[in-house]
Amino acid sequence: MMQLLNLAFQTEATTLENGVAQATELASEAIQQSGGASHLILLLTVFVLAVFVGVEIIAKIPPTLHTPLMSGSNAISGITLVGAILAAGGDNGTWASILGFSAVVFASMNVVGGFVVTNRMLAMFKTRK
Amino acid sequence: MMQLLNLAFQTEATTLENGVAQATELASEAIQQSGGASHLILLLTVFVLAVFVGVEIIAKIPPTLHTPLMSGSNAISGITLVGAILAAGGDNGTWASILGFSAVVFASMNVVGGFVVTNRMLAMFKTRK
Amino acid sequence: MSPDLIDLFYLLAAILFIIGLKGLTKPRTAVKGNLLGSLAMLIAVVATMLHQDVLSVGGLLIAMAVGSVVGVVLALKIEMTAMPQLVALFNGLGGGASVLVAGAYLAGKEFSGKVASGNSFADVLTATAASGLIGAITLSGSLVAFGKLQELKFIKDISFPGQKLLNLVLALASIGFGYLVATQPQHAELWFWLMTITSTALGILLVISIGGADMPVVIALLNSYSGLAASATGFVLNNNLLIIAGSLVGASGLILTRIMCDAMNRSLWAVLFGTMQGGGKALSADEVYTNVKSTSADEVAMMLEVAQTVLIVPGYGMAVAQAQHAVRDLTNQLLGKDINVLFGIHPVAGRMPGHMNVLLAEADIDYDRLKEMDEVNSMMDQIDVAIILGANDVVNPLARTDPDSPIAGMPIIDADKARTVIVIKRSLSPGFAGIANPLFSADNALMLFADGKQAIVDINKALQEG
Amino acid sequence: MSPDLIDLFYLLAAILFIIGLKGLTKPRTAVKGNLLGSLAMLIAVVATMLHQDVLSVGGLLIAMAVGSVVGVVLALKIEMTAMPQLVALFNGLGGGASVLVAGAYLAGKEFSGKVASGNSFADVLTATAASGLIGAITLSGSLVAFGKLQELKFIKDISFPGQKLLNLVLALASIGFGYLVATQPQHAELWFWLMTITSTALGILLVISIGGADMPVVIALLNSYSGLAASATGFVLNNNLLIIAGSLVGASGLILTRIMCDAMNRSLWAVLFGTMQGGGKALSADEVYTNVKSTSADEVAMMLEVAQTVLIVPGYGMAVAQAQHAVRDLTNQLLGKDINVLFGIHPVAGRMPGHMNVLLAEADIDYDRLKEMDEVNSMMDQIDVAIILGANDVVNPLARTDPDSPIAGMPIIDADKARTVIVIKRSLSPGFAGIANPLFSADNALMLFADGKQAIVDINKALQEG
Ligand SMILES: NC(=O)c1ccc[n+]([C@@H]2O[C@H](COP(=O)([O-])OP(=O)(O)OC[C@H]3O[C@@H](n4cnc5c(N)ncnc54)[C@H](OP(=O)(O)O)[C@@H]3O)[C@@H](O)[C@H]2O)c1
Ligand SMILES: NC(=O)c1ccc[n+]([C@@H]2O[C@H](COP(=O)([O-])OP(=O)(O)OC[C@H]3O[C@@H](n4cnc5c(N)ncnc54)[C@H](OP(=O)(O)O)[C@@H]3O)[C@@H](O)[C@H]2O)c1
Repeated sequence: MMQLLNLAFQTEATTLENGVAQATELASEAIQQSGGASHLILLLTVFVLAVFVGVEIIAKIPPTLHTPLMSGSNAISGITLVGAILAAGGDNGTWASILGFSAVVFASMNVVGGFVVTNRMLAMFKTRK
Repeated sequence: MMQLLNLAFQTEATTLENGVAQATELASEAIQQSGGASHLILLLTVFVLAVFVGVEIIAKIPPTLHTPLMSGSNAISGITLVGAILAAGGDNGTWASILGFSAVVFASMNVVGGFVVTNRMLAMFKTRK
Repeated sequence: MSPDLIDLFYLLAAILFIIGLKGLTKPRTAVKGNLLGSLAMLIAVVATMLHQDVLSVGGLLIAMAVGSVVGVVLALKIEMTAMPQLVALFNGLGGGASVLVAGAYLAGKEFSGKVASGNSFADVLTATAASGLIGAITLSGSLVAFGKLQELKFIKDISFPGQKLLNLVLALASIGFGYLVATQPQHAELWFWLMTITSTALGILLVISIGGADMPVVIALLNSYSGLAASATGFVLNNNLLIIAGSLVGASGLILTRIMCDAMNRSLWAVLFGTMQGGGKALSADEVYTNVKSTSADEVAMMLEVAQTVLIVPGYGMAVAQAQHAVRDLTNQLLGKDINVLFGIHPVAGRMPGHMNVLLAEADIDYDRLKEMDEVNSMMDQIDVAIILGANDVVNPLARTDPDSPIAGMPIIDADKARTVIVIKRSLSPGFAGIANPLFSADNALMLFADGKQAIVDINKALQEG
Repeated sequence: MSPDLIDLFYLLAAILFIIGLKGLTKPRTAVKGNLLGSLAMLIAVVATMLHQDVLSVGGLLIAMAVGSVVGVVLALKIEMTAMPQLVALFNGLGGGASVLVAGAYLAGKEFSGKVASGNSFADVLTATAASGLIGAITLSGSLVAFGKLQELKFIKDISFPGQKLLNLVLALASIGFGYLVATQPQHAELWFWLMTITSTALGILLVISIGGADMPVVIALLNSYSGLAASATGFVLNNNLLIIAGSLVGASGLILTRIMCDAMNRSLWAVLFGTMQGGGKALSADEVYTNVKSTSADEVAMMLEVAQTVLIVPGYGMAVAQAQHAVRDLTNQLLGKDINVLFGIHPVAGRMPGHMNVLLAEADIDYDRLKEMDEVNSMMDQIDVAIILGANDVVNPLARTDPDSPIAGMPIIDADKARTVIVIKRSLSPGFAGIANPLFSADNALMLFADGKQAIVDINKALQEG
């Protein structure tokens, strides 16, 4: 536990420039030392669990729905849009903003187009009830 | 981002006594401010995902296996043993240790007994192949 | 071991728990699933022992050894018929452990350090309260369930006026104390133990008024609770393995509860808040048993000789009498005489789901002869002789006819629709649900009063001689 | 909005994604599932817009509006037959977005601050590299798949000696650059874009040599990749919604890929590394089509008049000709004459799974008449007339007989075993797999050379008049 304190006090010495990064580092180490899992491992855990959920959910799907599922889950994978918004929205200079905004355009095409085309496909089945 | 730095520097002022706790607090806030989810919410996320996994997995189980499943998952719920070990193993004073050690005994009965009895039940089915 | 490494092992354990639990849902993979689960537990425990905060490894090993030995002995020595109560007992211990861990956290140094720092950490305290509350209900509720299944004398189906009100008061008090735990860190320990007392009482009262026939459902539900308690403990200790394993069990227990309720055609609500006591007193035994005819092993043997298809409906009595091997011999002999033998397995026959399957498998009876309730019911008109072997509630026609009966709505095996019904039991005493059974005085029914095993052995002998 | 609140909304969105995806797996809940997914996305986007780091909301709204409008227009204007390539296109855009986000992260201030601090953060950089690598493969691979499905002229099935070696080199180079990204933060941007180039090339080469018939599988796989790329982006940005949604898609895409491979009786390995090109050149058209007999609509009508059971096997040609409404009319007329009509639906008939179901449902054809391949094959001896309507590969007997054929091992509809086979197509040109079909010169087969819709309309007219 002493280590943790030391780390906390060390921040005093850091310059403003790199203090942000160091504080974050410190942060995750502090949590970790206090008995909890490190941030990265928690993210990894979330990943693994979500994979299990995905696998279990898709296990039995009729062939008819393969295409709508493909296109619907494709739309969901457009969730990168969230990342794109964060990348484009921040104050990060021209180059990063260009990349970010292109990402926003791409991702929103993927998301919106994906959901609409899925809905259109599924509408074909509706007569069947 | 400045907030984060301020938080980091504040630790300087804390006394040794409560520094540990404060540093941990600081820690989670730091991660959070830097754009990531707070620790608590990550834990919550893990919880929710695991619930989904549990629900999906059990969805179709034949009656014959109800009892072994019950007893097997009961053994798994004895995972509190890990918590009990942490509680008993630390340097926490007599009262906490008594509680911790009782917890270890209880939980290990649950775990070991649970797995053994499940195995015994399942062994009955083995002739069936 | 570095904390990161420990956490990776925890993640591995979590994955193994998931795969193991998945294995437990299929007959072919169940044994392996259980072993994977225990492997995961081993990994988790070893990794934890290597944690830097764990100092007294020796003492811990002793404590674990004590617990393990008791657990193993109980698990191996207990009779098959007593397994359900054993599961209830283990389950209660798990809940108890959650209470103790939460209590130990409040008594520990990390906590007092946090309190001294004056920071708010209501989230952790909420989890602590949840762990204690759910754990205590699990503990006391499971012990009562244990007592009921073990048929301990001092535990009866207790219900008294104002019970629901008292339950409500206890629940509110527990939640209130829990709120105080979360909001008044200085006195958290006091409030915590007060909360434990009220929720222990709540657990007792909730379960004590539930009809015995509903116990398996209650155990599944309490099992789910013990998972949730472990999960809450995980939030307290900031440990994601506890959270994952706990919520896996919590969710699967809940689903299992629903599946079992569906099988008994009862709503969870009805199970928990006892429509079981509902309605006026059912018909008394004297009213029902006006027309009981008894028979002998020789007579039964003669009827079997001329039958084409025989259905055996086993129940709890077969388990008590350990008659399964005798049943196997009888089956083989009848098959030798070209008489078809089938078994009608009710989903809740016996004292645990799958109880009959386990016993018959133990006696090496061909699995293909075991038919599920629906299948058997659809072919009941082809059954010449139905032998009810120590079953009672699962063939009680009142379930179909009397909406006030405690088993109303439970699907039963319609053995009363077979041409002839032979009921083997020791007396006219009721089964688990405690009600009389009109089947015993039906026109096509004959009682063979004897111990289940002896009766079958006698019939077998008579067949051989006849 | 406070970060905690945003994260709670993210969690809500994650839950809705899961429920939505689950909905997509059942016909009855699919529409709702898709709507739930889009609701989740809306929640996620709105919550993100309220994040404290997001400054230029106006610009973002414009960018999103542009993307959305293009997406909607494409989605609504595209013909049904072109949907698979549209999905491929969207998928590629998603992968591209992942590359760009990772690139933007490396160009941004947070990153330069971290580099200046001199701390190691190889974990985040590894995720960045993964996001770029997988994203680039997804982007280029999907675009090639799009081109192949769209039958763009300049994209051919390219394969050249040493291709596998080149792939290997590109793969190793990409991984090597990725390693440099993770270990040399100072030059991370340079290595990152070099890596993007090599992995883009890799994506192109991997997909360009895959046979067109395997495209649906490839798209499902690339879909899985785009999910994994999103998930990696989540690790970069420390955002668990991206991680969850991405890995959901990653896992489900992988499972779907396996399911589709199973349906085509091919291993994923064979799909990816082209046993499709294997073996010597198959029989040429001249060798196969020695015995082709053609027929007319009137003749077909006469044969139908005397049939008891008619099987219609639709294929891609029915989609091209938009013949489904004419088919409905024919079906109704035959049913009016007490002739039984069935449809044999091959799982990969058309250009996307479920393609035929969609079209026939659109034309209001009774769902019960649609039979799956296995069912139809088991009753082929009762079929008097089988009408092959614009199908080719899915009824090609070479799949059964010629182990060197590109479709070897794919289960087919055994239409050649019907009493009489009528093949409606415009010429003898091959189908998707590009191979000749011996069915067309079988003794019991007659060709009706015409556009699919016109042919059916003509038969219908002949039936009415006859
Ligand atoms: N399977 C589960 O999950 C489970 C769990 C808990 C409770 N339950 C409940 O338990 C009941 C199960 O129904 P069931 O028909 O199997 O059993 P039951 O209704 O409990 O009846 C068992 C019968 O067996 C007879 N018996 C006891 N010992 C015997 C012996 N040595 N030889 C011959 N007969 C003997 C008893 O009558 P005598 O004393 O006259 O011999 C008794 O009537 C249901 O109410 C069910 O809801 C089920
Ligand atoms: N379903 C999927 O998921 C999917 C996706 C991608 C690829 N594939 C592959 O696509 C193939 C599907 O097999 P399939 O039998 O459905 O189609 P196919 O093998 O591609 O054959 C289609 C046939 O339709 C004929 N046709 C085209 N336009 C027509 C029109 N207007 N009127 C009448 N006939 C017309 C063509 O012959 P003419 O030009 O002589 O008329 C062609 O031979 C398989 O190889 C499969 O692996 C499937």
